[in-house]
Amino acid sequence: MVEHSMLNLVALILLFPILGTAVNGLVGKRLKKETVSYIACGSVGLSFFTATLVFSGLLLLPPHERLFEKQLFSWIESGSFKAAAGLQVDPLSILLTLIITGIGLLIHIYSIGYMHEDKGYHRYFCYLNLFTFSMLLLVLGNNFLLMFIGWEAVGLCSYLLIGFWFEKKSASDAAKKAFIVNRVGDFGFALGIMLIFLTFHTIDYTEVFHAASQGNFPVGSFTITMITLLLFVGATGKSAQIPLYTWLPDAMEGPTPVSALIHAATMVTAGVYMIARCNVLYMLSPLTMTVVASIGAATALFAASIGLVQNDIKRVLAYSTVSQLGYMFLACGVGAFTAGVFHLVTHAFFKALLFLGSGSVIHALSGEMDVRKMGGLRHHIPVTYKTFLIGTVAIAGIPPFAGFFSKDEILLESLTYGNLIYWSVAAVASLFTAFYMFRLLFLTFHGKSRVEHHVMEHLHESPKNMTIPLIVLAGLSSIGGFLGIPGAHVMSTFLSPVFSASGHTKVSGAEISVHHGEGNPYLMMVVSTAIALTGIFIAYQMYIKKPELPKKLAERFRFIYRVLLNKYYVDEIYTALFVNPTRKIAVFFWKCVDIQIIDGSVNGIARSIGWFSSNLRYLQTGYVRNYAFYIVVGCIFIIVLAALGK
Amino acid sequence: MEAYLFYIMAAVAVVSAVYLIFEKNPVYSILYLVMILISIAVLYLLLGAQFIAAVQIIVYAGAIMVLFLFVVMLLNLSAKEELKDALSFQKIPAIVMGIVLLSAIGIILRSKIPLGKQGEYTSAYVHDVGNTQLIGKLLFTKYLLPFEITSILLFIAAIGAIILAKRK
Amino acid sequence: MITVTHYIVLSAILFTLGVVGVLIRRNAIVVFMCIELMLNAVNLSFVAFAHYLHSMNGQLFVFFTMTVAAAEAAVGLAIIVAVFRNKETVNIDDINIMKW
Amino acid sequence: MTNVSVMTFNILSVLPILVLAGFGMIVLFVDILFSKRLGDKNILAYLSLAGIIIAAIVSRGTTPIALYSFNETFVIDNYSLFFNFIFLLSTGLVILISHQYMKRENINYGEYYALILFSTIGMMLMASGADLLNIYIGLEVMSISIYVLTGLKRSKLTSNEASLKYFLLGAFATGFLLYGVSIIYGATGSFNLKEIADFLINKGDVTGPFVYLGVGLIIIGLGFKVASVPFHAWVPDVYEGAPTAVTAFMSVGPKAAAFAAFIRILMTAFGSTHYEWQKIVYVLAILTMTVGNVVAVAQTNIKRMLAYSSIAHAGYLLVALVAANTLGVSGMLFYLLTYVFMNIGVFAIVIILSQRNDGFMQINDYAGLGYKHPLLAIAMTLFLLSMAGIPPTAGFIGKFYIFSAAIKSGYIGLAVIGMINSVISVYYYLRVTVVMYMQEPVREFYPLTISPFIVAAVVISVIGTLHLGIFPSKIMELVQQSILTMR
Repeated sequence: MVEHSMLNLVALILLFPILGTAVNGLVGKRLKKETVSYIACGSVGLSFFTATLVFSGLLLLPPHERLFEKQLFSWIESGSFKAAAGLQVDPLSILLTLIITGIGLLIHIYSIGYMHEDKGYHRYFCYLNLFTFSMLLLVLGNNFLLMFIGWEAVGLCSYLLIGFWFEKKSASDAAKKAFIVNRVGDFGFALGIMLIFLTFHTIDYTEVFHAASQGNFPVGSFTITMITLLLFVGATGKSAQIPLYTWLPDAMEGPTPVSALIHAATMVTAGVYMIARCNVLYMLSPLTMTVVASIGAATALFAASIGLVQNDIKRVLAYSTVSQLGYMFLACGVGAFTAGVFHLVTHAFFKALLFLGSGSVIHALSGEMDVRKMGGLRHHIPVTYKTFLIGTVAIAGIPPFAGFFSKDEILLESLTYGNLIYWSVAAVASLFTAFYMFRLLFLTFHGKSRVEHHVMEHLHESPKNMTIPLIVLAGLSSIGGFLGIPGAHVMSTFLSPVFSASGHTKVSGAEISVHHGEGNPYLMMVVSTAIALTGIFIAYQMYIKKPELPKKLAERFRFIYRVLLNKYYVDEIYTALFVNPTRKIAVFFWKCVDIQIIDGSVNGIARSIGWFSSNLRYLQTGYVRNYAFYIVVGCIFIIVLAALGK
Repeated sequence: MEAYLFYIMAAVAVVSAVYLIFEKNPVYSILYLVMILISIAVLYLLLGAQFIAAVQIIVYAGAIMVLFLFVVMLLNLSAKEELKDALSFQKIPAIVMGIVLLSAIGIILRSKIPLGKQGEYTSAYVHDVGNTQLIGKLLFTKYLLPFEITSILLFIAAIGAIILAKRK
Repeated sequence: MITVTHYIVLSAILFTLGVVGVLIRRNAIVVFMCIELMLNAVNLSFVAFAHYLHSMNGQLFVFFTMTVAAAEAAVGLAIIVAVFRNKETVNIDDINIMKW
Repeated sequence: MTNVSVMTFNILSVLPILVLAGFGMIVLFVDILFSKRLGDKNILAYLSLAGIIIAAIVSRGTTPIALYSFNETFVIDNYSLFFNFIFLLSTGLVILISHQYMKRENINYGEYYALILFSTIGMMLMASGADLLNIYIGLEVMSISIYVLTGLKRSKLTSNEASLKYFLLGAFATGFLLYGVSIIYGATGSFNLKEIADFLINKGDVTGPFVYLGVGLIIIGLGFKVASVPFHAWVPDVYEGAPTAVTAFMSVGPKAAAFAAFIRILMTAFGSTHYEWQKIVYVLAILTMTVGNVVAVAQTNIKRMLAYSSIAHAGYLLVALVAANTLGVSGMLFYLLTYVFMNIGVFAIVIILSQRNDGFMQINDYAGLGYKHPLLAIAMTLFLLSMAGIPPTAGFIGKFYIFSAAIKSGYIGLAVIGMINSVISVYYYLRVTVVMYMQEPVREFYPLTISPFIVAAVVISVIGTLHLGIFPSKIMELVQQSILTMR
C-alpha cells in the first residue's frame, strides 16, 4: 500500500518546523545568518515536500476513502470522555497544509532578504518556524482540543511577531492588544469545545460529526446552536470579524513578511477553516448560519469602506484582508463552504503577493509606508510593480485572475442560497475593493513621484530572494482561479468528501443553477466583471486622470476644455452623487465607528478593569482589624444564607 | 440550684467578657479573661466534665494566662497601650456586626436545637466509671493518633517560640 | 430546667463578644485574648453538647483544643515579642507596612 | 460497606507521618550537635530530601480499598495517597528551591527544615483524616509551623508583620471553624465524617438550618486557608512579607491540604445537603476569581501579584467544588497537581532573580530578562502561560476539566464568569512576559548564583508543566481512581 506509507509521513510535516524552531531557538544566536536561514527555510521546505507526498498519497485513494487518521497517543481519558491526540488527513486539511507550507516556504525565502539587516534574525526565524508548526497543528489535528492548542499557539506566535520590534512602543502595544482581543474570542471557542465535550462525550472530529449527522439533533436544536455560536465567537476573534477585528490593522506593526504569512494568508483564515471543518454542525443550525453570513457580509462592506480612505499602504491591505475574510464567512454562512475555502486559497495567493509586494516597496523606500509619499515607482522597481499589478487585478476580480473566480462564486452563492441583501452588500464591497486596490496601485506606482529626495537616492529593486517569491505568487494568483472554474469543479469535487455529510453541499455554481433559476453563472461573471471594472474606472479617473492634467491647456480653452475634459461633468455628478457620500461614510466608519466605538470599547473595557483594579486594591488596607472585619462580613453573609435554607 | 448556678456563672462570664473588650489596661483584661475561664470551668462541672474543668483551671487559667501576663509585664505594656487608632470608624460597625451576628445565630437557634444521635455515655454511666478514667481510656484508644500528633504540635510550638523570640 | 439551648446561647454571646473584641481592640495581645475568648465559647458548646448527647467525644475535643490553644499561645506570644523587639509597639494599627 | 477493612492501631498506615517526624527530629539534632562542623548546612537539605523520598516510597502505590485505622478516624485510600504525593512533591521542590535562598538571607536554620517537614505531617493528616478532630489537629500542626516559618526572618519587620497578621487572622478564622465543628457535633452527635453522612441521610430533614450554620462556619475556616474572598485579605500581605521560599511553600502545599479537607468534608459528610453549601461556595467562587484577577492587574510587586493570582486560582478550584461531580473533583485534584509545578516554578525563578533582602521584587526589574538569561525567561514564560491557562501547558488542561465540570452540572454562568476571569488573568501574566521580552533592561542582572538544587527544581517543574499539558491521560486516570473509594 504505497499510498498508506505516504500518508503515514504526515507526522513529519509537523516535525520539521518544530526541529527548526528548536535548533534556531537554542543555538541560533551562535550560528551564522546563512545557517539560520538554511535551517529555517530547509525545515519548511522539507515539510512542504512531505506535504506534497502526503497529498499524492491521498489522491491515490478513491475519493470517498480520502480520510486518514494517524493516532499518536491517547490523551484524555476520563470515564466516558475520551480523546486521542492524532492527525487527520483529508482533502480540506491537506489543502491548507499545502498552502501553509508552500506559501510559508516562499515567505521564509523572502524574509531572508527582508530581515537581512535585523539583529533579531535568528529569533525571527525561530518564531516563524514555530508559527508554521502551530498552524499545521491547528489544521492537521484530528480533534477540537488539538485545534484549540494550535489556535492558541498561533495566537502566541502572532503576538511574538507583531511585537517583534518591541523597541517601538506601538509594536508592543499592538502585540498585547492582538493577544488579548484574541483571548476574548478564544474563550468563546473554549466554551464551545467544552459544550461539545459534554454533548458528544468526545472531541474527535470523526465521532462528533458522525454523531451529529445521525439525526440525533433536530435542525435548530438549542445545544447545537449554542455550540456553533460559541465556536463562531472564536472565529470572529482569530479571523478579525466584527466586533473583534480591531487588532488586525494594528498588527501591521510587525515585519511585513509576517503580515503576509500570518495576517493575510494563514492564521486569520483559521476561523474559516474551523467553520468549514464543522460544516456538519453549522448546517444543523440555521440561526448560526444567518449570524455567520450577516457578520461576514457586514464586515466585508464595513472594512472595505474603511479601506477607501487609508493612506498607509499596509493598513489598506489589512482592511482589505478583513473585508475578504468577511467574504469567506458570507460564503460559509450561506452554506457554500467550498466557495469559502476556494476564496481562502486564492486569497492566500494574492494577498500574500500584495503584502510581499508592499514589503518590497517599503524596502525600496527605506521604510516609508505612506502612499502620499510614493508615486511613480513603476519604472524604478519593475518586478515589484508587475507582480503587484497582477495581485491587484486578482483581488479586484478581473477574469481570468484568481480572485475573479472565487469572488464570483461567492456572489453567486450568496444570491442563490442567501438573498438579495447579501448579494448587494457583497457587490458593493466588491466595487469598493476594486476601487481602493487600484487607488493604492495608482498612488504607489503611477503618477508623479512624491518620494522624498534622500529616499530617492537609495531607491532600488529588491534582491533576488525577494523577487522570486513575488513572481511565483504572481503566477499562482494568475492561474489559481482555474481550480474552481465553473464547469470543471476541480475544487468542489476534491473537497466534496468533507462537505458531503452536511446536506446541500454540492456547492458549485453550474449544478445549483439547474435547480434554482436565480443565478446564472455566466451572467453573474459578466456582472461581477462589470462591477470590478467600474471600481477601477473610478479610481483611474480620480487618481490618474485628474492630477496629470497640464494646467496651461486647461487655461487656454477654458470652457470647452472643461466641459470636454470633465466629460460633460458626468464625473462630477457621479462624484457628487456617489463618491463623496461614500467617502464621507467611509471616513465616518473609520473615525467614529472603528476608532471610537469598537476600538474604544475594547480599550474601554481594559481601562475599566484597570480602574476597578486600582481602586479595589485599596480594600487591602494593611490593617488586621479590617481584614477581620471582612471575615465577619463574609460570616454574616453565610449565616444569612444558612438561615434562609429550607 | 443548677439553674441558679448557671445564671450566675453566665452573668459573670458575659460581664467579664464585656469588660475584657472595653478595658484599657491589658493586665486587667487578662484578669477578666481569667474570670471568664473560671466561670466556664464551673459550668463544665455543672455539665459533668470534671476533668476538663480541672484542666481549664490548671492549664488554661493557670499556665496559659500566666504566660500572657508574663509577656505583658515583659514588654511593659500596662501603661502605654492604645496610642494610635487608625480605625476608630470601625468601632460602631463592629458592634453592629456583633449584634447582627448574634441575632443571625439566634434566628437559627430560635427553634429547639435538634440534637444528634445519642451516645452511650449517660450521666449515670459516666458517674459509675468516672469521668477521668473514661477520658483517659478514650485518649489511648480511639484518639491515640491525634494524641500522639499533639506531641509534635507542642514540639513545634516550643521550637517555634524559641526561634522567633531568640535574640540574634 | 437548664437545657442545651441555654448553654448554646451563652456560648454564642461569648463568641460574638470575642469577635467584637477582635474588631475593636488595637493591642495585639488583647486581640489574641479575644480570640481565646472565642475558643472558650466554642469549648463550652462542645462540653454542653457532649453532656446532652451522652457522648464523651465533645470533652475529648475540648482537651485537644486546649492543647492547641497552649501551642498557639506560645507561638503567638513569641511572634508578638519579635514584633515588639523591632518596632517597640504591639499596636496592630501601627503594623501595616504592607498594603495595597 | 464491603470495601472497607477496619484496622485498629495499624502503625503502617501512619508510616509516612512517622518517617517525616523522625527525619524532622534528626535534622534538628544534627543541626544542634554538629552545628560547628556543618559549614553551609547542605547536609540538612539532603537529610530532609531523604526523608521526603523515603516517605514517598512508603506511601506510594494504590490501594484497592479504603483502609480505615485508629477506630475509623484515619483513612488510607487512593485519595489520600494522591494528596500525600502532592504534599511530598511540593515540599521536596520547596526544599530544593529554598536551600540557596536560606543561605543568602542568612536564615539557614535547621529548624526551617524541621518545621517544613512537620508542616507536611499536618497536611497529610488533613488529607487522611476521616474525622473532624484529626482534620483539625492536622490543620493546626500545619498552620502553626507556617506561622513560625513566616516570621523566620525575625530581624526584618515585614517578616514579623506578615507573621503577626497571619497568626491573628488564622487563629480568628480557626475560631469560626471550631464553632462550626461544635455545631455539627451537636446536630449529628459525631465527628466522624461517615457517621455524620449516615445521620444526615437518615434524619437530615429535621436538622435543617442548624446543620447549614455549622457547614457555613466550617467553610469560613477552610475558606480562610484556601484564600477565598472575603477571607483572603491576609494573603497578599503575608505572601509579600514572608521569606520567598516560605511563600512558595505556603502557596502550594497548605492550599492543597485545605482543599483536600474541603473536598472530603463537603463531599463525604455533607454530600446529601449539597444544594445548601453549593449556594455558598458558588458565591465565594465568583467573588474569589473576580477579586483575585481584577486586583492582580494593578500590582507591581511580583510576589503580591502572585498572591492575587493564587487567590484567583483558589477561585477556579472552588468552581470545581461547586460542580460537585466526579469530573469536578478529579479536575480539582489534577489542577492542584499542575498548580504545584507551575507555582513552584515561578517562585524558583523569582528566588533566582531576587537579591539579598528581597531586592528586585518589582515586575519592572524583569525587563530585558529575555535577552540576558533566555532560558530563565523561557521557563518563566512557560509557567506564566500555564497559569493563564494557555495550551499546551498543564494549566490549560486543568482549567478545561474544571470548567467542563461546571458546565456539566449546569453552572454555565459560573463557567462563563470563570473564563472571562481567565481572560483578565492573561493580561497580568502577559505583562510579565512583555516586560521580559519587550523592554530594555533597567538594571544589571548580577552574576546570578544558581545552585544545582534550584536548577533541578526548575527542570522538574518545566517537565511537569509540559508533561501534564501534553500527556494528561495517565495522571487523569490515577486521579479518577483516587476518588472512586472516597464516597
